[in-house]
Amino acid sequence: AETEETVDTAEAAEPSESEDLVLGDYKPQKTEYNFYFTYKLVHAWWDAVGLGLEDAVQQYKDQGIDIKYEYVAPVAPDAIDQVNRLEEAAGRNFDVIGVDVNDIDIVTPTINNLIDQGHKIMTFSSSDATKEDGCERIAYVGNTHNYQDGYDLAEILAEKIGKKGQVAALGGTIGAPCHEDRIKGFEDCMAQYPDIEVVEIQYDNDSVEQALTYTEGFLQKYPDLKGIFCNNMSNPIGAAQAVVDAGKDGDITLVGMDHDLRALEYLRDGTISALGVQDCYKMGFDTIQVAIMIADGLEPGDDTYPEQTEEQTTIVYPEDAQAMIDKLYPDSK
Amino acid sequence: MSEYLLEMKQIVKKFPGTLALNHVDFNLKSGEVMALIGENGAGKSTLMNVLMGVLKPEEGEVYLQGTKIEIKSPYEALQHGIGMVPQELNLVTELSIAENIYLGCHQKTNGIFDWKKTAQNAQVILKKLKVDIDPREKVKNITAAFQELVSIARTLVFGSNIIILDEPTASLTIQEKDHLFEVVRMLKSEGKTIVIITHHLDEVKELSDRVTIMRDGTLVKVCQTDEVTTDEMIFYMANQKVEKNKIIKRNVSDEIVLEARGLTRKGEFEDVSFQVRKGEIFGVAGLVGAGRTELFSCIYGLTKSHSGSLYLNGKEVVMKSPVDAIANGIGLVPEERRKQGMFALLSIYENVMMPSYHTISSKGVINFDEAKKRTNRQIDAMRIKTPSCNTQIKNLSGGNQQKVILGRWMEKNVDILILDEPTRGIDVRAKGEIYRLIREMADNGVTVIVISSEMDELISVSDRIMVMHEGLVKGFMEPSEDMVGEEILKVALK
Amino acid sequence: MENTKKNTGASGVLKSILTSTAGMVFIVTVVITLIVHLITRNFYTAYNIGTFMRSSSFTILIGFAQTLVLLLGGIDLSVASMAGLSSMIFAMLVTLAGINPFLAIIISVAAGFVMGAINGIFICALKLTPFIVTLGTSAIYKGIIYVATKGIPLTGIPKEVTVIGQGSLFGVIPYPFVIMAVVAVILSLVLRFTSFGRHIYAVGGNETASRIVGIRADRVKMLVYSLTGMLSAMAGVLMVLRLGASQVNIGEDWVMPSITAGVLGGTAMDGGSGGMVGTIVGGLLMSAISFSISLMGISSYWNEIITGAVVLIAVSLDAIRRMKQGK
Amino acid sequence: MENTKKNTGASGVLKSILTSTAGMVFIVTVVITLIVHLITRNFYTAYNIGTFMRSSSFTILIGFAQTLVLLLGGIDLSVASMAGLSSMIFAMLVTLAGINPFLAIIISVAAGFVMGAINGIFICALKLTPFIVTLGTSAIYKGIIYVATKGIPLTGIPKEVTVIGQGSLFGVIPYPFVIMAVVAVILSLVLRFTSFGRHIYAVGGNETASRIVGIRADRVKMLVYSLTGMLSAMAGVLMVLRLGASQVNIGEDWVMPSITAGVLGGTAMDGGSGGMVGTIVGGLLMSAISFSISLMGISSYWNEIITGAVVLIAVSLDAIRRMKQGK
Ligand SMILES: Nc1ncnc2c1ncn2[C@@H]1O[C@H](COP(=O)(O)OP(=O)(O)OP(=O)(O)O)[C@@H](O)[C@H]1O
Ligand SMILES: Nc1ncnc2c1ncn2[C@@H]1O[C@H](COP(=O)(O)OP(=O)(O)OP(=O)(O)O)[C@@H](O)[C@H]1O
Ligand SMILES: [Mg+2]
Ligand SMILES: [Mg+2]
Repeated sequence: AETEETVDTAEAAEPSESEDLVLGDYKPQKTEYNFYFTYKLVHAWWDAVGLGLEDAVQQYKDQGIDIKYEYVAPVAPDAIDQVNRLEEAAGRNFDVIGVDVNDIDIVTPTINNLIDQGHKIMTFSSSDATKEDGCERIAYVGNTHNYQDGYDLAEILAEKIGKKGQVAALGGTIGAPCHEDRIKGFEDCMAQYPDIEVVEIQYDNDSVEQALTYTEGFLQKYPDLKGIFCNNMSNPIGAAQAVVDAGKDGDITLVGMDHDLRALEYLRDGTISALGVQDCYKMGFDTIQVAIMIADGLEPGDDTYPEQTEEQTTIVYPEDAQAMIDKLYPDSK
Repeated sequence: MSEYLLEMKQIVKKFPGTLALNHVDFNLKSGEVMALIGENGAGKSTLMNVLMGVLKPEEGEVYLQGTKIEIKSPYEALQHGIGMVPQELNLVTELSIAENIYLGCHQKTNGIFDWKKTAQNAQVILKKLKVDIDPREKVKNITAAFQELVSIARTLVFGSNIIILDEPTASLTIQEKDHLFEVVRMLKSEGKTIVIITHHLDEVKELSDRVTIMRDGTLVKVCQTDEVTTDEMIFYMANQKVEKNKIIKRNVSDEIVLEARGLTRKGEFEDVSFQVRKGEIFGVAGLVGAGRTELFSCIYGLTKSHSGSLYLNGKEVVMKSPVDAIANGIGLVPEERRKQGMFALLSIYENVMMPSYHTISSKGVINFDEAKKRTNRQIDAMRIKTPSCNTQIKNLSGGNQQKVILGRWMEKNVDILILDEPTRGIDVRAKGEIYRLIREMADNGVTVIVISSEMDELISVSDRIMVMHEGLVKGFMEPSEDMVGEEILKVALK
Repeated sequence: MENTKKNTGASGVLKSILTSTAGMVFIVTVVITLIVHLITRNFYTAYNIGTFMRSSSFTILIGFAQTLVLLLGGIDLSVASMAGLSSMIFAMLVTLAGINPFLAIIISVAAGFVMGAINGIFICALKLTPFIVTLGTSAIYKGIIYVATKGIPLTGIPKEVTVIGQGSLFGVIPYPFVIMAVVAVILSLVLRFTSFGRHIYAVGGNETASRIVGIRADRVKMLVYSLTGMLSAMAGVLMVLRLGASQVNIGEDWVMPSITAGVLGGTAMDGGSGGMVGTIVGGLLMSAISFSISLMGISSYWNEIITGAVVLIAVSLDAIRRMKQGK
Repeated sequence: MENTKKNTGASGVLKSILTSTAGMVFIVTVVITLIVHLITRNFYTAYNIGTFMRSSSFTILIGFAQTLVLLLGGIDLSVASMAGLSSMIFAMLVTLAGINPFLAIIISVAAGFVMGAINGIFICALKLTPFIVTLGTSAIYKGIIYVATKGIPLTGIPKEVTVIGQGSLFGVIPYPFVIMAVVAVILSLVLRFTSFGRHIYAVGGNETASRIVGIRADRVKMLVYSLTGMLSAMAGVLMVLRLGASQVNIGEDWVMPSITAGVLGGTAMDGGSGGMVGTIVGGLLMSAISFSISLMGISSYWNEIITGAVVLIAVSLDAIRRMKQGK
């Protein structure tokens, strides 16, 4: 039942520059595979990943290779729930289990435990747990540069405001690694500019309404505020809305992450200056290919697959926004 | 050593708008039965609640055997050997009868709650009271009267030296009363001191050694019981002469308004048939467990009958719910005032007008001036003791609450009014007023059905009495001047 | 509501403010905002008051929905999901089906009524605990949102209606606040002056007694749960109008605040007493807390502690006042 | 608990299963798992039953904590935060202060007791509504976790204690399940056979009545809230032992499930009736639902709908049974 659901989902979110992606040269050894993927939470971002998964599966199907997979997540992120899911999956004979690590310290012991029991575990999409973290997962396909993304966006923000003035940041969820990393990147970047003052960093819990309230507070307290750094898929929307409400669009530079439709619309209208869009589709597409190689017993290496992939983040500017909307959300208007 | 076992001195208790106790002195001698009497709202329960540590007085002191004590909670009262059966039923309904009896002093073996012993001992105590009921039954499954008996059984295990019974007889019939009195005498013979609050002056005469009389929050008289007559007691309580109830022969039309034919609800009542005429005061007598409440709850549409039929003015009717009953001009004053009768948090006028709101609304908006006007009319007519009609009903004394509930149906102008224990907990003067009101209504063509455990009440007020026992109709009687309660009992038990 | 009826004069009103839970909470709210204003010089500014009024309206509206049920002695854990599902229905009607947005508002608010009625049916016909029923339907309503939208936001709500969520009356009072105020007046009048309103108090206070006096308790309950659904839907749709788009998690976190607003305003959780004015005060306090935290620039780590502490302080002050009055 | 006392024989037990809410819920649970097993051939496998028992133990334990308070007619919204804060204290003691882990367990469980006692003090001394008190303290306890850890997880819990969370008795029954079972037995015995236990039912059933017979209701309540804190702490610490690390949001979502487990098990929310056996059954149903959804590979979008629907069906079946019995 799951796979069909994901297909429908995928139609809404077309890939960025990737619709011409084709499978690599590797010839799978079996004709049937069975995978289990669990990610952080039900969210449009992962729907885009799911689209990549499904496309790869379809392309294999044309080659006569039948891949069954489950792609599931809780409605709210929950590390304990993830551990339960992994343990339950381990009881069901999948060729490979993929996990988008909710919390490195909590989930790592379970991953190692299952590897010890002979299960093949990989990590994918947004969060890894690496060898340095003490995790023995076989490979990771997904975004590895949250810190860099934060840094790059901060750089753009700094340029845009002439490297001086007050800036504030919205930090998403306390303790979520990708959010914390981007904030770290932001802080490090801003530290180079003596004339830029980081006035406040607030965690909005991934709630648009909360981001809105915080931004209203920023606007209120810092009449000279020059820019706001947003670090996830939901807070650029709240921030943009507050800025528009206050009639300050144009005066305040906003940068943020991801390809939410509303964020893209704000980008198009110039309220947001830049969005870092990750290639979710490719992450999903590559995840299937790597999973097959893992299932076939291949070890990571130069001639097989990387132990940790580098997926791209593209910075999108207002002029690219409409094209992106048309591509990703063909149904909207 | 003081002459008294217990002394309460100069107790003052204020409630918003009421001075409930105005420098009251109260004392008890060891081993006596003290009757505490007074009209509704005189402050009897308040005084005892102060003694029990339920209420905190503004002023006053308590001495036990000459030493001053402070009682801040019922727990401390019990530590001092003072226990009470409160006026309102106060049992934990989800628990068994046996456990309720032993609630404060669990029966244990080796520190472990002993269920068997609890049940057995409870059985023994219930036997003493001649109550035949399975002590393992949950309290919520037994009727009010049985619950009262359970409350009384509880006093026996308190082991307290001073036992306060706040209107224990209000819902008992002659037989249970007799059992209760035996128990009281037995307790007395064991050296216990007993305070009994009651509105039945014959009980005061029969049982007590001394009597304390209160009026409007003040003490008016303390004396040996045999020094005062019943009439004097009434005079002290009411500060005026009160007319005795007389039996009045009334003329009733022949028009039958309500008729039951073979009404049955299994386990409650069976094959009940009777006819009630327009303007008749129809008494229903029976011992506890006779099924009277159940029968009329069913007629009122609260439960469904299993067989038989009901006719109103000659037409067969089916009451699916009280809404139907009310639409057919029937009203009910239920037996358990607090649980079924009143809206504790609402004001008096809302309690009175709740079923009549649609009659004083225009376009859905209630005319509250009218509501208050009508309520004040009832307050005057029934002499309800309250600061105003805005007062929350929960702040009234028990008897006054009952009058408010009665006022509800007086206001509603029903054709048939069912009163289940209408004078339970009501003082002598108010009782007389209620009887007068009942007669007045009946004279105006309202049919009044009075269910009561007080045989004297039925005899004095009814035109006809239906006697029930264990769910069966045992006979009909016409009261006469010289009729006594025992005659009804005989019919019931025959 | 209840407390004011005896005191008609100005001093009476003052006294009733000082002697009611809602009054105490109101005082705490005012004190907090004054302190914050003194420190930041930023609370009582036109812009801030505008945004404050706007954002508090939502908590208060959903608080009204919950208060109705609390008056019955019930609880509705599905207010947030009903708000979310109704707002999704509204957005779908407008953006996908292209229906006139005003008509869509009416349809989606009616849908909220139906959702509430479904709660009511379970609670009345099967005599089930409201807690468990609304927990179940809440999950179902929320699940429907996920299944229908796949988590993708619906944008493109026309400006002609978003002005309701985003604009202000005379450029001063935000429309959501106006709507909230109108609803408050209507509900208060209904509760106070109509039989239906009084019957809610009667059923909430003593259901058995209310049946005996001929109140159709089940009908009252059905209507209350339905109204709660309707009010929740209103809040949800208004949020879409305010955000200009519908997102899956609209109102997701509204359940606890809705109850808290009611309880802080003096509505008892076991039914039979309370009213809408209290809920406004309770909702204002909660919004004031989160606004103040934001204005003071307090670190997010301290948010929860401060919110919890202020709520506890407010109710404790009220408790101490009540004890002093010897109630 | 309560229902079985009259029926001692095996047929009596059977009858009491068929005529109690918990029994009905149990039947629904078994039916669901059987269906899932028939479809997936995967429910009743040794491995699966092991993980099922392990993960359900936590819901059940926290359900016990909540049930105690529900028996009083109260509610505790802070169970999750108390679990979280205690588990953080435990992890800090072990990883930062280097205290012996077994001693740390005792200290952190005692800390839970204190947190519960703080709830109790507000509720008893100030006579505040449990809902609002525990909502407030819940925010405070949770805030303390954020402030103390800044959201950073604490790792490095030694293997000698993590075996309690991760290992199994005879390699079959997970220790958390064993602990849950032991707690269940102790609590059931306390509730049934000690004055304290019976006083909980009395106070929950009718507080005034229990006071008048000399039960120190406030003392009973204080102890119950404290025990609830203690049990919550146990669940939290056990979760750390199971995960081998402490994380800010341990147990974050435990509040609603704890209440649901109790209510599904037949404990009334207005106090005075219910017991621990029911909570086990309620907790098992909820775990069975989420387990089954995962085993069946049902889309995440449908999760909520199915969970809500099963809960509603279970309670509705019970309601219909009760109506048929004419209760
Ligand atoms: N909690 C309360 N709040 C306000 N007033 C109260 C409260 N309790 C009692 N009163 C008032 O105190 C007075 C004395 O009441 P009390 O219950 O002691 O009377 P009583 O003598 O026991 O009457 P009854 O025979 O009707 O039981 C009454 O006027 C009553 O209205
Ligand atoms: N000895 C008994 N032991 C236990 N239950 C009894 C006994 N006698 C009668 N009952 C039950 O009590 C019910 C009658 O209750 P109830 O006491 O309400 O009758 P009543 O005539 O209205 O008396 P009252 O109005 O004095 O309470 C019957 O349904 C019957 O099952
Ligand atoms: Mg009294
Ligand atoms: Mg009766």
